[in-house]
Amino acid sequence: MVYNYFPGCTLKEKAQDLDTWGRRCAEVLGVPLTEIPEWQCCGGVYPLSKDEIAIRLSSVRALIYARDNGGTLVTLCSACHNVLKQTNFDIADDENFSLKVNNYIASDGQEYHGETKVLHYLELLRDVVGFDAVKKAVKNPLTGRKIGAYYGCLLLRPGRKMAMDNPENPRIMEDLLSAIGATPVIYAQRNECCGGYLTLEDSDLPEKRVKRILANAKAQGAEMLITACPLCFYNLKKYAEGTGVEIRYLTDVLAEALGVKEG
Amino acid sequence: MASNYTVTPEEILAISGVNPRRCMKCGRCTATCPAFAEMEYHPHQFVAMVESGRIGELMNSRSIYRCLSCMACIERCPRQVDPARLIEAVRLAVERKQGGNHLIPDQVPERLEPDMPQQLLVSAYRKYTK
Amino acid sequence: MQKIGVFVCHCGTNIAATVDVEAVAEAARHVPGVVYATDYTYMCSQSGQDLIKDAVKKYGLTGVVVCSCSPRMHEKTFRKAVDSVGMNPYLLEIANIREQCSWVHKDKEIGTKKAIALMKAAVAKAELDSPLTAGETPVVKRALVIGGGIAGMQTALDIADAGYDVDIVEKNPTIGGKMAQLDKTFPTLDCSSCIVTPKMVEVGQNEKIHIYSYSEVTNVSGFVGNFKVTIKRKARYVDETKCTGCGLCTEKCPMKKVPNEFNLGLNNRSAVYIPFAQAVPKVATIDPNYCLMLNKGVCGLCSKVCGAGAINYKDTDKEIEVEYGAIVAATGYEIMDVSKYDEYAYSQSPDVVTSLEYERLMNAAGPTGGELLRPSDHKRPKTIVFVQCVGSRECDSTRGGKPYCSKICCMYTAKHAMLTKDHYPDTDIYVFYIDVRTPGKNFDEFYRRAVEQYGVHYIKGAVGKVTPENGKLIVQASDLLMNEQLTIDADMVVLAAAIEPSHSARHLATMLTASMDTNDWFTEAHPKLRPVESPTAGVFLSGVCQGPKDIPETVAQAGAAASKVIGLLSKDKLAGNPCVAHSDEMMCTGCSQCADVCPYGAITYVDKEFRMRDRTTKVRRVAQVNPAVCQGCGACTVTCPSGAMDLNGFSNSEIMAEVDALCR
Amino acid sequence: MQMTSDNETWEPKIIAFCCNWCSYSGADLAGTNRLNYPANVKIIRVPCSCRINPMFILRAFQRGADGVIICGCHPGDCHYMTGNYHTRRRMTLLFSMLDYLGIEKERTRVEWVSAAEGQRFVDVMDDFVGQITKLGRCRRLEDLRCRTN
Repeated sequence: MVYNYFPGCTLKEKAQDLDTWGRRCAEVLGVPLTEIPEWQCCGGVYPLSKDEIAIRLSSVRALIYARDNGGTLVTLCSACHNVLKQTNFDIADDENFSLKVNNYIASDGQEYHGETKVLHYLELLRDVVGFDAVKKAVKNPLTGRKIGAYYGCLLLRPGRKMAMDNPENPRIMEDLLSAIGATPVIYAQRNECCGGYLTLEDSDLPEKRVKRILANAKAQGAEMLITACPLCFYNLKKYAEGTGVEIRYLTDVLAEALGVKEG
Repeated sequence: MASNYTVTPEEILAISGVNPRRCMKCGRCTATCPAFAEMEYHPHQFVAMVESGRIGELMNSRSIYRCLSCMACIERCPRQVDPARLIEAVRLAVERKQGGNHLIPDQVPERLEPDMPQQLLVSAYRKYTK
Repeated sequence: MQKIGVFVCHCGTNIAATVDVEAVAEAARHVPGVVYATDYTYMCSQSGQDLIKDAVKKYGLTGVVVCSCSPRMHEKTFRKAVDSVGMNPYLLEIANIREQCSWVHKDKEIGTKKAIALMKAAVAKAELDSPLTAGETPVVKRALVIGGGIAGMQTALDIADAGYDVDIVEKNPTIGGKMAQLDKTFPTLDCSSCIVTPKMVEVGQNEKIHIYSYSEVTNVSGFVGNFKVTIKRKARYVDETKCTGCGLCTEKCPMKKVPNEFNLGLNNRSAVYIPFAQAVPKVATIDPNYCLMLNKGVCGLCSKVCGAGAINYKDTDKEIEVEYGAIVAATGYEIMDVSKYDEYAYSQSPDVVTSLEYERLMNAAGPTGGELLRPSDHKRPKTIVFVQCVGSRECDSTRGGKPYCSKICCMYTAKHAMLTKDHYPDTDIYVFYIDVRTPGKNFDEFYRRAVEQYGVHYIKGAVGKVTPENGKLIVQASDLLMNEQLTIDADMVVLAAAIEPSHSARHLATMLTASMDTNDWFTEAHPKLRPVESPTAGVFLSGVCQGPKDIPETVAQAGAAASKVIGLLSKDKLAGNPCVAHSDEMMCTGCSQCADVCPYGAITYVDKEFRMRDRTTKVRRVAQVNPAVCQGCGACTVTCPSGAMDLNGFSNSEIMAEVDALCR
Repeated sequence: MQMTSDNETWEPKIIAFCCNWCSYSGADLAGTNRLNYPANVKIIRVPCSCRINPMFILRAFQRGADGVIICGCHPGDCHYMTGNYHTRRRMTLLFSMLDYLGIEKERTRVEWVSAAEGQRFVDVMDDFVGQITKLGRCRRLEDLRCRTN
């Protein structure tokens, strides 16, 4: 079984930790990731409008490649995952969008109707590897560590299209945390936005948001937050100083538990 | 900076694919919005104002750049009105006109910080320019 | 050779002004098969009817055509008339020359021409009419009520009151339903238990009513007047006839960590239990999922302490078959699962409760003895937020949302707010609403009292997020009238979760061939005029199973359903509609297509032996129509690929003859 | 398409099948309210629109009918719950087959008329008769042995 992998731009640059440990852990767990050739940027955010077609084409090309090479496409970055999965859903669901996209790609002799299965890295662990198998592979269990999962907005929403977990009360990252021996901390703000890209223009709102999230996580007992999104990671980390809450990528923590990375 | 340029509700509906008439004015979007305090017009007002054709006011408002596209209102809207889609549509209507870009490349370097992920720049660029 | 009589009515001048009635009668005399034709001022009058009767006798008529008003007016009148002189009433046809001719045309020549054409078509049909006899079936004088809540109990009591036997099948160990779980009722604030428990006793003591508690309907066959119902009596491990309900076993049972469903899991019960003190029947039940004896083979304490010797660990499910004349569905409702709406943190904090849970927390017989204490730390909440329309009025079903208004929430929330303020006046109460819907007697006054006298804060807006933090529930909400986003530090949040049909209802509807809407509420036969009957004859609807209702509406509908049942059971025999489908067994290929389109489940298949030409016999599967169930729509006749299905009174040849006559 | 020789005396023949519960009552209501519509329309009562066998319609055209209209309860209002849905599906198929045979689609129609819609019944019939009059005589399926005029 081939697991095609779409790393995305940030994982090649600023979020290399997320990428490196993600690949290493996948290898250890017996699901090595194969980076697809010549991928292009996903666009960062999925357009909420009906009439933007061209910017979604790069995703479609990645999806076509994955379809023709095993049928599965794994992503790790929350944003890439969101864009690829929504594109894949819409092309199967929205006739008008599908028609326009297919008109574009017909010139390459291609046709696409959403056949690829897009998986987030977490889904790969839960549905392919299985959290029980992850548990067995743990070498350094994070026993006693109180860790909160931070989902943010992109990983689960819109719930109908992401179809990954209950978007209002998710378990997938908590279950992973339990599997690696940590104590997951549930806090309500875990699926509320960190302030996102607004940070470039005006950092007041992201600051307010992050402080709210951290306060909630801390009140519920979290010592650390893990995330799969480089943007969330950036925003969280920026304002986490002095709160005593550590911010890490989920693969970073996983790598520590699996003994891939020295803790 | 106020401009008289405006588009019709029909254009907004075509861009967004949203039917604001479905709205039952419950206010769940505004209740859930993390950017509420930064907005002059709030998500439920976007719905009402698009329906009543007051799009010019929305186009001149800073509110359209304050939506985080976090999709919380989309997730929680009980009537599938999806206010974030209307906000996006109004913003696109502004950005698609001549000189409508909210972010120009020259402004970027001064705002850069060393740890900023590429994703941030790409997203902001997608949201704020044509 | 047919002998048809044609009778043309003047209807005063209603017909005669635009149609030359004498010309129509004259034309009729020239139609082959017609042996007598005449006209008369008022055919429907006594003398007009006598004219027809005399002609039937005098000329030995084999068919009668009356050219008059719409058959909807006087078809019955004329059929009765010919019946009285020994002619089969279904040999009479009406040509509608008033509503569909004289009243819609002005020109007498055109009117007369059309009247003649209509007369000829009716004669053509009458020539092919065959005598039809409505079948009669005896009625079993016993009714079944499925569901033992207030709806089922009221229906059963009313039927029993008229002297008929009624059985109630209730899936839980006791009757009483949701109403037994309520604290007070709106808008009078009288105690729910005080009015429902006497009803339960009345039902339990009524000689005409038999309660099958802890039982389910597993199969229904037959038809109106003659249903055969299989009832599964689930193993209770306690002999109902011996148990005295003393409760000693429940005290001694060592397994005390079972979530108490009567209190919605807010406290625990023992593995052998009586749901609540006033249960009817007051009989213990062993929960097989938790009983140590049944699971591990050790314990047996309840058996040891039972003085009546009622405990039987070897009990098994039993099925019984009972015959009924009528069936009433009274399956009620459930509270929707709100775990998909976890922005309200229901799964994250025990202090976020549904309204029904709040009801138990207020109830003197509830887990806190009527003292309002929040579940997490048993402290009295000072600030309570009520969230309306959780899951109601949604068009997105991904979270299980319902498109309908649950109807009762606005009122019970006003009730909860007032009761809370009554007991603890210093409590701050916020109600977030979309609309406050209070149609009903004294309802709006009730709601206004909550606002004006009790100072409950009603806020037009919604709650967006509930964040449990440091023992508080931080509620983020909108106030649309103020155009603000609010943050309230609350101690409890109460969710007015949507109500939905009982999860057993759809399966039951399939067994009953009763139809349901897309939300799984039972459909009534007519939304205005037949609100308590299902479209399936002999099946009636009582209470919320038909749609959201409050208690008085439920009781009213329960009584109405009972009166319909009584009307049915008071008949010794049921005359059917003879205009039903029938299948020609020689032509039927047993393809099942007719059964697939039949909305009533009237068509069944039997294996029948046929003699072949070579004197061998062959078994073939052929369709049979149950005339008592068939309503005569004719869908099957058109679907049938072999032409074996036909409809009495509107046969293929009859309609074809009409077509031919009108085209001539 | 019209024949010239007998055109002066030609009147379209139109058969209207009406379901007993809605459309037949609607037609009665038109009468009660004294609303006029062309006398070419002749109504055949059936219990439900789903009783109408495609054979009846073919027969009508064989016998020289110029148009056939089927009236039933509005979708969702069928007295027999689902009958009119069957009608809708069957007639869509039949009409396209008839069209293929040369009976123009305009000669056949399904309309929903409720028991309260007397005016609608009249409007529908006026419109349909006008449409058939424009189309002229229908001889495509006519069995000449049955011709009476």
